[in-house]
Amino acid sequence: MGPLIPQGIIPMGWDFVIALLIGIAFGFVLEASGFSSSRNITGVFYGYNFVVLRVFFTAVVVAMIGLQYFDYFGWIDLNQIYVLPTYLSPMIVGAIIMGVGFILGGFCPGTSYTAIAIGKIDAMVFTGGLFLGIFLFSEFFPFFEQFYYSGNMGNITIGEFFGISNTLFTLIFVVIAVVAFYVTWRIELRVRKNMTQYKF
Amino acid sequence: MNKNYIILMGILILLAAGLLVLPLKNNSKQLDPEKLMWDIVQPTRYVSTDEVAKMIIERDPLLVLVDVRPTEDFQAFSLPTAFSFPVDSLATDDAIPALTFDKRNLVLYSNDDLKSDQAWIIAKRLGLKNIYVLKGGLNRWIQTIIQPEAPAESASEAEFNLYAFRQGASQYFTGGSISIEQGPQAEVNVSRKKKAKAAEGGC
Amino acid sequence: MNQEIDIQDRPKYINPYFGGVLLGLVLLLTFYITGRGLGASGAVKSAVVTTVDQVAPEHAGQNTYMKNFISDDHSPMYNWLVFESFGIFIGGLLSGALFGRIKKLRIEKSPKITNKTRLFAAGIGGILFGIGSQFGRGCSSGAALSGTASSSFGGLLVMLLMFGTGYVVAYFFRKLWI
Amino acid sequence: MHVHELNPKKTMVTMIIFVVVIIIGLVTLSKPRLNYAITPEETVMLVGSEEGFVYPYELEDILNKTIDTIVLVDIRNTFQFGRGHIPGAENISSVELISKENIKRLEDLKNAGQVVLLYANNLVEANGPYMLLRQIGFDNVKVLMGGYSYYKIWKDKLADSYSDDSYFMGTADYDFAEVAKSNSVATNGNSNSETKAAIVVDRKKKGKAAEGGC
Repeated sequence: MGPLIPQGIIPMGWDFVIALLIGIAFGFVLEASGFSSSRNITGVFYGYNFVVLRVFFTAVVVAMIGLQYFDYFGWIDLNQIYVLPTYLSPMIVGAIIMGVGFILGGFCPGTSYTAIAIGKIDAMVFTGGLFLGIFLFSEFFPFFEQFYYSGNMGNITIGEFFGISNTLFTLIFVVIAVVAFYVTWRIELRVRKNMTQYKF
Repeated sequence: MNKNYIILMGILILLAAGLLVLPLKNNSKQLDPEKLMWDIVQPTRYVSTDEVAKMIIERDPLLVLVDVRPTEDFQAFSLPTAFSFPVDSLATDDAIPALTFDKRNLVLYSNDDLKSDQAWIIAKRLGLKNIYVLKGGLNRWIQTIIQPEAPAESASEAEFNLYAFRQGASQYFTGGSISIEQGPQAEVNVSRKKKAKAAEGGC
Repeated sequence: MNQEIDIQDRPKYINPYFGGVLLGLVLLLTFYITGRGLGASGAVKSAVVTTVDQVAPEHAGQNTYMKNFISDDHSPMYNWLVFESFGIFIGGLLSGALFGRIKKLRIEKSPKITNKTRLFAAGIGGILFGIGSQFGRGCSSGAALSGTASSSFGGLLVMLLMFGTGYVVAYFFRKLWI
Repeated sequence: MHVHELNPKKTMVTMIIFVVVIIIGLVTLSKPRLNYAITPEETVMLVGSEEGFVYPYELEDILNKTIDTIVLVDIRNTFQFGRGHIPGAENISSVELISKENIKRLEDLKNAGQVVLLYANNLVEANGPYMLLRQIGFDNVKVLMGGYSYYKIWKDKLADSYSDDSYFMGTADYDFAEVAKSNSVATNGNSNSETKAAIVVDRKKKGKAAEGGC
């Protein structure tokens, strides 16, 4: 029966109301998990706070498992789910640029909105930077238009890429996540011993 | 470490492993055989030649005529606006997208009921909706629309009205509107819907 | 630092795994209702396109990238992601109010750097993120989180490379944070 | 230092709710009672081959009990069946054809090596149920061409129907292109015979009685 809106079960007019409600839930969870603090977020790179990894991996794992069960039960049609298309080389470049931006800015777009909500000036500057960055990208788009569309692999799934079933990949991913949870917990304990407290 | 964490992680791994042991699911969107049988025994899939003639004359935008006869037959003669889709094409992967029209009514026809009925059953099984069969096919089309038989004098007024309509339709399909009659293939300008488009996302 | 006061003062965040499960369920619900995942940078893109379209409509129409997002019948701001991002902001407000984290405007940084440095880094980071998110077809929520959850290979790729790069360059920017 | 709540109690509760939802899903998962045994592609081939069609003249042998591996099944409703049917036929109306008991019966017949010959008033009426049974794996099912209405006319001279072909379906009765071109309004009603003469019917060759597919 799902997804509800593409199937026409919920009329299109509700689209934006639902977007707002989902956004509120998303923002609430982000803020409540501590993503409104850039020092909290970047802790994942220095080993003193792995909250990003924990929240992120748990969320991916829960959603991944849920989607596949729901598909199995016939509650949701995976064929109608938007699978992000893969453009190999632009995505590699983009991810690397984002990685550097992540370390410098200490936010990602979603978390910066919640940080603005609780009054962080750095988050406002970050969002301003985002605006400028996308503007620059559009302005200079003709120079790398060809690159932008290169390496198109279509809506390929992880399972298709590695030649395994998506369910098997889910299991592998869960195991990796659990191992990561354990390892980062040990690391965090060790790093925090040698660290001074920091203000938020 | 809190033992609840161990339980949590255990649950996650179990859930993921559970996905693997689930029996293979019939992943297709094919119609359940029981429902298909239910549809088969209903006569509701048939539309009469008169209805179709009326729809063609009124240029009903919801009508999509599908000729399931072999291509040669289609080229020799076809109903106005029809497009050719031989029964064999149902075996290809393109069948579903090619026959998916948003909220429009597909009417299959062949020489009589048999081939169109068979195509209907397969299309229905493939999960297509809003498909119908032209009752009596082209044979009845000729009998009723192109060469209508005058009712007996004792016939009811309704029958005479029908006959009058058929005579008009006959005129329309043979003499009155050669432009339509002669260029059906050229007019196959059916706006086809692409495969159910996945919702677009983006960040 | 007085340990006692520190415990009183410090913000209480929810258990990260709890946050993760909730976020996963929100994401699942989003997929269930809308058929697509969450996103955030798309709203800024809409804002950029709208601004350029307002200031210099001809220029926006000529730009090969921006014209993809301009349509005649409605403003680019009339977009799912814009509403969703506004929701993220409200959600942040709600949570901040609930846990008492909404305070006067402030800058969060390592004590080793000045406010200026922090803001400069945040701005550069934002610019880089903006550019990167366009190449990557989404940011951390759109590509990495939703993409990976829907088993998209691109999503996994962006997630791994983004965090991987973070680790590689983290050493050079350590002063910003610790 | 930012501190998160360490007690995973709430996490456990949410997780258990999630698991319960999945268990509910598993429990309520409805399994279809019947499954397709052949693919749509194979069905298209089946439709093209017409190997499951039985000619009326082959009934002669069946009714004479020369061939005893065939069970005749009348899939019309009981009322029509009561008004007349082919001798020896049993009545399973098409609506009940795939009920639990009848599927069981069909399976027993299949295991016993019996061929089930369906018929209704005409071929088209029986063709749907025939195709469905074929698709769910009953490859011992066949269908009678012409149906009961044809049988009723020819029942005393079934063997003679070998030379008749009015029960054939799927063929064109007219040369459509010709008929469509002729301005038939003036000649309507009586011109049938004329145009009919011009038909070139490409018709399937009948098999010989001996290899009639039984």
